[in-house]
This record gives sequence, C-alpha cells and structure tokens, in this order.
Amino acid sequence: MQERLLEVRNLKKHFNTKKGLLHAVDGVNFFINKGETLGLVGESGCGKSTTGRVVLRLLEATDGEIIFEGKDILQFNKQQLREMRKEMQIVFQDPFASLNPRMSLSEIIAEPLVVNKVFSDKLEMQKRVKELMDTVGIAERLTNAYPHELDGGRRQRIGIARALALNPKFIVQDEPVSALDVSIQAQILNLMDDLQDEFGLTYLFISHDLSVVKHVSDRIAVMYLGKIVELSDYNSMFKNPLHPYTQALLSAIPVPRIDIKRERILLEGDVPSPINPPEGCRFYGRCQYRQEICRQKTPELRDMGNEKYVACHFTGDLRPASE
Amino acid sequence: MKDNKNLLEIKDLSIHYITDDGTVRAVEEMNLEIGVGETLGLVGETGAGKTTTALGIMNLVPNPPGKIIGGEIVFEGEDLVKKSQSELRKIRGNKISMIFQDPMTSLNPVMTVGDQIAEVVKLHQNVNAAEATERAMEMLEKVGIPGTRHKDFPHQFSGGMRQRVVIAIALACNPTLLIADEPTTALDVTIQAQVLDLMRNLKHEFNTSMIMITHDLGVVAEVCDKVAIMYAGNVIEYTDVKRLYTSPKHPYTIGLFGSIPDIESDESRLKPIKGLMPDPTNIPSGCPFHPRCPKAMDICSQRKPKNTEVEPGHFVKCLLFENTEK
Amino acid sequence: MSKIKTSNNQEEVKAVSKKKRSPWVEVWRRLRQNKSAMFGLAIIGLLVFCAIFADLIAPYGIDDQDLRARFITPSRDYLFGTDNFGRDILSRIIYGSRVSLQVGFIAVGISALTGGALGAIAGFYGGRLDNVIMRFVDILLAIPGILLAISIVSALGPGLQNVMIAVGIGSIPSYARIVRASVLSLRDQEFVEAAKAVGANDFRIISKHIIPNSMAPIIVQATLGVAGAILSAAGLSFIGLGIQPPTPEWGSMLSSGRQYLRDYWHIATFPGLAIMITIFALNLLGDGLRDALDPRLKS
Amino acid sequence: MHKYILRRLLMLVPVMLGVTLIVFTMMHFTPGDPAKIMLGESAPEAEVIKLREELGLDDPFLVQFGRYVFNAVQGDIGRSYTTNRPVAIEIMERFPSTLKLAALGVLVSVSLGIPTGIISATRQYSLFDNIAMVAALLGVSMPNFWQGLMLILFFSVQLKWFPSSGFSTPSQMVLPALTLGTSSAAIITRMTRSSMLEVIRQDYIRTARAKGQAESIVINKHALNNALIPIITVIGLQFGYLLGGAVLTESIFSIPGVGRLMVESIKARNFPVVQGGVLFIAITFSFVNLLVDILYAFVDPRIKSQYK
Repeated sequence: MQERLLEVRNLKKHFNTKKGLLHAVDGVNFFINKGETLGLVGESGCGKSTTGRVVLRLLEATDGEIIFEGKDILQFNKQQLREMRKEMQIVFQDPFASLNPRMSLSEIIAEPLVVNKVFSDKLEMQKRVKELMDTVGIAERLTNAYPHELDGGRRQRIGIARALALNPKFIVQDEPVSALDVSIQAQILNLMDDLQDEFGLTYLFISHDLSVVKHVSDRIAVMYLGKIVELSDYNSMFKNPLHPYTQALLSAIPVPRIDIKRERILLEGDVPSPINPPEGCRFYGRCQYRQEICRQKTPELRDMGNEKYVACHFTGDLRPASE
Repeated sequence: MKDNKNLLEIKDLSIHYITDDGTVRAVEEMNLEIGVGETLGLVGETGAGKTTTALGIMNLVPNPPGKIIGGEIVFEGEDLVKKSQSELRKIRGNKISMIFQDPMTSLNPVMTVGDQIAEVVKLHQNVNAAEATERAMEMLEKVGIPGTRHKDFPHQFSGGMRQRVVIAIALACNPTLLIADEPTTALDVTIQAQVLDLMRNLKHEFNTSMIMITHDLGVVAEVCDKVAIMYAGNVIEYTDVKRLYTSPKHPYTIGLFGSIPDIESDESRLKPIKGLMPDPTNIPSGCPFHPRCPKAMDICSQRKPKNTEVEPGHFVKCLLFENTEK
Repeated sequence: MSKIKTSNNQEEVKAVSKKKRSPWVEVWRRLRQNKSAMFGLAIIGLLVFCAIFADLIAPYGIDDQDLRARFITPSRDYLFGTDNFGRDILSRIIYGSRVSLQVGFIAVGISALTGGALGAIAGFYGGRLDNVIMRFVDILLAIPGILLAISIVSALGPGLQNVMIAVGIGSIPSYARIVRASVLSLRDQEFVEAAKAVGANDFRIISKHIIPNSMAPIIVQATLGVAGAILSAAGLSFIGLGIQPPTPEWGSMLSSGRQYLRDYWHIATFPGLAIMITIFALNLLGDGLRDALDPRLKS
Repeated sequence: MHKYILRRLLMLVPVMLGVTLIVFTMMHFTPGDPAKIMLGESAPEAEVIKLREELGLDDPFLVQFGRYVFNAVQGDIGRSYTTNRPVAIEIMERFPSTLKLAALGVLVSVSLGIPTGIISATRQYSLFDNIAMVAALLGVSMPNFWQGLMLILFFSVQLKWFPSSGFSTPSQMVLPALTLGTSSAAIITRMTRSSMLEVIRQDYIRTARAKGQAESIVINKHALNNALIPIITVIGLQFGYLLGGAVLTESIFSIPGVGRLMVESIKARNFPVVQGGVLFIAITFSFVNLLVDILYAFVDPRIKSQYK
C-alpha cells in the first residue's frame, strides 16, 4: 500500500455569521498519498477553499483531525507550527491579490527564506531566489520588478516560486489557474506537473473546473455544501459516477467536441444556504432520486470497494423519486 | 454555409481605443455574417476584442476613448454605423439586445426586477404601465422565475437567477438579434447548464439569431452554428462549427485546442501556446500571432496575412494558407 | 529543467525598456503629471519657505508698532496695509505662516498617530478590543469636531499648545475609522494569508504587509487633515478661544480686524485670504495624491 | 424595521452616557472653582465653602457624575452660574435659532451641491465641470468666518441689501445661511460628482443604455438613484458639521443661538451651560444620523432587507 502523507478526519469549520452558524466544512474525510494529486472539486460556496485553508491551519478548524506525516497538526504548538509551515505550502487563486504590491519579486520569493532564517548569508539567499525564478521560468532580469508590471501568468509563477522556496512536501493549489486565459492556464498546469515530478510533491488541487481537475488528479473528491459526496480515482469517477450530484455535475460540463453528444442531467434550483443546514442529505432538495430517508438521515461516506467512497443512501440503486 | 438571408453583415469593421499610452486596435477589419436564426460563436482570450465587437454592433463603445474607425455594420439591410443615436435607441433593446457577463452587476440594485423588464417593454412597445408589468411577469415565467417575484430586488436572487432576469430583459421585445457576452462565465457548471439550456430553448421559440461571445470552446460546440476565432483584434479563423472542430487550420486555433484538457480522453500533457498575449498598444508587426506561432516563417513578421478562403466557407488569416488559394 | 520558458520576444523587449519602478516612484510620477497638484505643492513649498525664513523676508518686525501709521490702506510701503496698532499686516501674515503650519502639522501628527494606531489595533485584532475602541470612537464622533475642540480648549485654556492638542484630538475618530477599514480589507487579502502560510509572525505581517499598503488613504487624509486643522485652529482663534494676540495667528488677526470691518476692510481681508490660499493649496495636493494613489485611475 | 429603529435608539444610550462622561470629566478638571465663579472673586471664604457643600462639589468625582446623570435623565442639567436659571431652559430658548440656521445651511448646500455635481459628472472635463470644480475647491478652502465677514462687507456695508446681524426676518437669514452652507455645498458637489462618476461606470448603466433608454433617463433615474446612497451619508454628516459651524456663524452675525451662548459661557467659565450645550448638540446630531440611516433603507433595498 502507498504511504499516506496527509489524512483528514471528520474535519469541521463553522463560521459565526449574523444569520446563523455557517457550516462551511462539515465533517470531511480524505487522505492523500505521497506524490499524488488529490483533486477537490465543487461549485462556489461548497467549502473547498475553506478546506484547503483549514488543512494548512490558515483558518483554525472547529473540529476534527489533520494527520500530516503521522502527527495531528491541530495539536501543534507555535514552534511546531512554524516547522510545519516549511512542509506545507499554498498557491492562491488570484495572482493579483496574492502578491504584495509594495514588494519586489525577489522580496516576495525571498520572504519564506527570510521569515524562517534559512540563510545567514545574503548572497546565498539571492542565489536561491535566482534558482527558484529559473525553476518557474521567470527571467532573471525581472528580479527587481514589481507585481503590477507582470501579467497574470507570470504572477502565478511567482506565487509558485514562493511556495517552493522552503522545499515543501505538500502544496495546496487553490484554484491556481482559474483566473488565467486558456493558453496561459495550459502553461501553468504543465509547469506544476513538471515540478511535481522533479521535487516529488504532493498536491491538494482545488478547482471548480472538472476538466482541469481530471487532467491533473490521481484521485478526485467531489464536495457539495460542506461535505464530500464522492471520492474515487479519476477514471472511475468519470466512467462510473455513483452519486446523483456527481452525475449531474459531470453531465453539465460543456465538451469541446462535436462528435460526442452527452446526456445532460439538469438540476433544479440553486445550491441551498450553508447556514444552519437541515438534517438529512444536503443534496435532498435538488436530487431526482430523493426518498423519505434522504430527508431524515444524513448519508455517511461509504466504502464501495476499490477505494471508491460515496455518500448516498441508494448508491447503485437509484430510482426516480415517486412524489 | 446556409443560404439564409443574412440578418447581420459586418464588413471591414475597425474599432480603436485612442488612449494616452497609444492606440489600441481592438477590432481590425472584421468581416462576419449571421443568418436568420443562426448562432455565431465569437471566441478568444482576454483582450482579443470580443466585447468591443459586441458593443460596436450596439454602437455603445465608450467614446472617448473608443471609436469606430471604419467599416459597415449592416443590420436588416441598413448600416448601423451611419445611424443617429435616436435611431439607434429604437433598435437597442428592441431588435438587438444584449446579455452581459456579470449578472451580479448588470442589474440596477435599487429597481425591482419587474420594473427593469417593464422598462424595456414600455420603451419599445405601445403599452401602458399595467400591460408592461403583465409582460414582465410573463417574461419572468418564461425564464423559469415565478411571475409573483416581479416586485423583488436583484439582491434577493442568486447569480443564476439574476442571469435569467437579464435574459428576460433581453428577450422581452422579441429581438431578432441577441448578443450574449460570456453569459455563463460567472456561473457554476450546473447553473451554466441550466442557463444555456434556457437560452437554447428561448432562441428556438423566438427564432432569434445570436452572437455568443465566449472563451469556452465547450460552450461553442454546444450552442453555435458558426465560429469566429479572434486574436489581438483579428478574426483569424471563421467557419462552421463542424469544420472548426474537425479540421482547424490556424496555428492559434490548433494551439487553443491543445491548451484545454479534454475530459473525454487521457492526455498526459497539454500542448500550450508559448508566450503571452501581446500588449494591446504594441501589437507585433505582420501577423500578430507570429511571435508565439510554432509554424512562423520569416515573412510572418513582415506582412499582414489576408483573409483567405481555404475551402468554401472556411476563412483563415494566415500566411501558410495564402498560397494554396492561388 | 523547466521546459516552459517565457520566450516572447515582444514582451521581453517591452519589459527591458521599461525601468523598474517601485510603486512609490510610480505614484510620484503620476503626481508630477497633475498640474494642479504640483501648483498646490509649489504654494505649500513657498509657505514653508516663508515660515522658515520669515525673519529675512518680512519687511517689518513681528510686533513693530508705529502709532503714526495706523490703519493705513494697502500702499507701496505697506503692501497689505497696517492694523490698529500700526503693525504691517504682510509681515504678520508671513510670521503667521509659522504658527499655522506648526498647528496644522502637529495637530495632524497627534491625530494620525493616535487615530491610526487605534484603528490598526482594532482592525487587526478584531473582537472585543475592536469593540471597545470603536465604541469610544463612536462617542467622539457624536460630538461635531469643532465642538469637541472648543470643549477641550475651554477645559485646557487657550494657547498654541492647547489648540494643537484640541484640534488633534478632534480628528482622531476619522483616522481611526479610515485605518481600521483599510486594515480590515487588507487582513483578508491573499498576500497576507501567503505571509501567514510561510510562517510570518504578526509583527512582520503588520509592518511589512499591512502598513505599507494602508499608507495611501492615510496620506490623503493627512494632507486634507492639515488643511482642516489650520481651519479649525483659525476658527478657535477667531472666537477668542484659540491662540491669543499678539501672536500673529491668521484667525486672531482676522478677528481683531473684524471691529474695523466697515472702515478698514483690509485688516480682516488679507489674513483670511492667506488662510484660504493655504487650504486651497493643501486641498489641491490632497486631491492629486488621491488620484495618484488610486490604481483604478491608471487605465 | 421597527426592531432596528428601537435597537438603534437603545444604542444611543451608551453613546450619550459616554459623551456626558467625557464632557463632564473635562469640565470637572478644568481649573477654577465653580463656587467662586458664582459668588465672584471677592466673596468671603466662608460663603464659598458653604456653597461648595450645597452644590456637592466636595463629593468624589463619580458621585458627582452619577448625580449629574441622574438629574439629566429627569431633564435637569444644572443651573447657569451667571443667571442661576436652569441650563435646559436657557438652551431651549436658543436652540430653535441654531436648528433653523443649520437646516437652512443644509438646504443651501443640497440645492446647490446636488445639481451642480450631477451636471459636472455628466459633462466630465467640460468647461462647466472645470469651473464648478475650482469653485467647489475654493468653497471648501474658504474659512466660513472669513466668508461671513466678506459677505457682510459686500452685501450689507457696500450694497446694503441684507442686514449684517440678527436672525428673525427672512432677509436676516440670507447671509448666515449662505455663510454656513457654502462649504457644505462644495463638499456635496464634489461628493455627488464622484459618486455619479462611479455609478456611471457600472454595468447596469450599460444595461440601461442597451435597452435603448434615453441618456437623460439613464442619468436621472438609473444613475442618480444609486449615487444618492453615499450622498445621503454625507448630508447627514454635514448636518453635524453645520451644527458645530453654527458656533462661528452665530458669533459673526450676532445670532442668539446655542453656539453663541456656549462661546459666551466658556469665556465666563459658566461650565454647566457649556456642558449642556455640547450634550444637546451631540444628541441632535445622533438623531439626525439615525434618521439618515433609516432614510437609507428607503433608498437602498439591500439595506432594508438586512434590517428585517
């Protein structure tokens, strides 16, 4: 069996809002093996980005365990947390907001090195910064440039270089390409692929774009309203989706081909509010297969064999709702 | 191509933005046509000139700094470029209407959605207030929103629902041409599917022609009959959907297809286009794509490619194909 | 190593030809293009010059009384005329720039530092601390600024120092609010999260990431605030609660010219003009700074 | 909505208590013995001590403050040292003039500022816009006490159109209202312009134009309704400044208002009156701000639904 780098157990993150308790992440379980990419997909507001931030302790979890290399990082003290930060990094969605506009590119890339006092020698540090810029494909002459002088693609490369600076083992990729144009997006995806091979990185890849997630992931978890509804390797996810939400989601993707016409499942209505969600299956209101039990009991993520997990009462036995 | 009578013909249209930093050639010598009931996809990345084209047709390009430099926009036999603002106002929202990208910002936050639909009805149809409201409720029902919600304000709707309201405004006067500027880009996949489905049905029902502006080749495959691919202000390839997806010709089009992950097959690596979009105030000489083109020749940096018909109804602006014509 | 290299010649050439500019240099470049802001800056420069070299520039001494030359209307000897004691008004205005600039800058210093610190703490730490600070600010805000200054002066008594303190305290709330709002919006920015993710501590985050990025609104507010402070101080002096004669303060000069308004208009007019031009210049500069610092106007 | 208003009213209580505490503290620690002020410097020591005892001036600070608040709630905010009349009555006599002055000031500023701002915004960088903006900047820069004097010089001394003092006839009110309103008018002009410019850039304005709507309706209906939201806040704040600014205006035009009463009282060290005046204006200002917030809900449906 492969070695697990990260395991998340019953992770919860609730926010207090004026309107009530927002269940952003509500009992999420998954693991990531060393060197693989786990794709986390879902629509806006499903809690995927919050999950990414809680895993890195950028937000404090409400409940649960996050086991990284055998230790629960939620129990870490300040010192241990600092050490952990060197192992786990993040690349953000917005290449404009994630770089401090008042810092030059080299300052941005060097920040992790400065903060963690990696080098005592300034020249050594500059050498490392150059090396990182080279790794992500940024020309050396841009060392003293400022973020506002760069396009989105180059900024995202800087964000990646910053994440790589401390030689982490694990990187959360939070929608790293969704703000970029297609041609640039492909460049960045290839770069991340190369980096993974070269440095043996493990990724948690968060995205709303199923095509991209399928391309980069070994396994995929689908989130809906704070819960994972289906988790399996990418092949079986796309060939044989079991959860009604996954089925609808996959069928909704517009495919850039004219030779393939796909059956489309149109969902009714919008995603309900994550504030004070009722008991029962979160997908209940929009599911065409719903039964009485779905309203009363929250389905657990069940092991269906072959490392496929589904949270549905009627997995494999879906019948249209009789109302 | 279909031998329908053309509803809209764009001939040699050029639109420039004249700014302090230089002139942006947002649209350069564009030639397009749309038949009755047809859907044209306008595809390109940020800054390709898609939205400017749309605003140009409506004659809503912000001026200054934007200006229609030359060309004709012939709509139902009449050139829109030559029309006065008051003549244009009778066409806008009536015969040609538009759906914008961001449903969160394209509705007036302090007006009820019913009033916003009724406004366009009152402007173009000879109806009183009660009839206009009636029509607004009818339109809401058409786009899948209970008519009783016409007194609600935009903030009481989700993004997908707001886009439905925008569609209701656009279709309220039975336009003959609908311009949709990235209508689903801001929406989630499942909501996008709902909205696209709705648009397809309504387009059918009203027999409206449509220009669908998008960067998503998947959306194009789904709803369009014809496609124009834009790069740096130029339509570099223009043909029907079938030809474009089975035998794309322009290196940029091929590059675009190579950049998107294909959900139906397993590719281990993407084949992206190298380099970056050019600076809009400083477009490369010759073919604007030549610095990024894998098949660039010496001449590409020197001469602008002409629009070449490589096979009937398949136009490409690329020097690779200019000789094959002769 | 990495197979993708940015190899767009066009872009490379462009980037090389463009000099690397830090954001502050960029702001200064934009400000320089703004003619009215530069005009404002020039006037302020002139005022500072007057204040520093008043002894050399002023044609007459600060308290030179010439009882034979009372109430002289503007003439070649006395450009702005003389007052009821026969003092040269121009000279007193030149000396007065010292007082006004001093009041303006020190009062703003007091309010920007205290208000800024309060706002930053409230915004960054949030929670109960935020609540306590902002309720205090609410209370101060319930009293119109000039009234607050009047009450403070009436408690402390008149005089230059007390006026500066009173005017300074009067505008603490606005700085606290501006800084808090700016810190709140910055606190959730991704680059602050990124700094947290690499292990940066609060001190580094505040000093390296929050403060440099929240400077823009503070600078604008401070520039306009100097104008406001000068105006308030002059107002206090005008009603006799501020700086007392014979100190050549513009507001009190104006006030003492008031009783001769019907016959000798120049005594009250020129000090008022001096105030107006100073405020006008500061406002021009403040507006220019606001535009230069607002990245949205770049397009 | 009712619940919201009630909550806001309740929130005023601690704010007012805070204002009282601040003002009371300042007056308390101001040098000068109230008893001596009341009796005059030459009063015999024994009488001063007796009065101090009567007034409770030797009690601990908190006891005095508590007594003040206790009495204030019942409408008693002390007696004037100089006239020995209740402060509340003295202020109430003068308050209508101040309120009228401030209201006229707001009227001047709104009726000048909003139209100018709209025209400026719709014709950005035109001659009108340039002139209006310079004028507005001058308006902001002009000290209103100086402007008042200049108006007197020109309109009463030279032209003799309006009287230079008093505040009972309409012609007496013209100059004070102009004096007080000018700088606010300038501020509102600038605010209206920038708010309109901001709104005109919005997508929904493009939507309105795409409907074929006439430009004048796009501006006056779609844009203005949205631009008004921040303008209303500014008007509310301006009202506060005008109440404060009235102090100066009243002393220029010899208007018997609260402001002038306070200035006189400060000079006479008549602290109860000063204290009462500040409290009174703070309460008025807070109520105006509350009104503005309620008005908001009518202009902006997004806010209204928050209060439900």
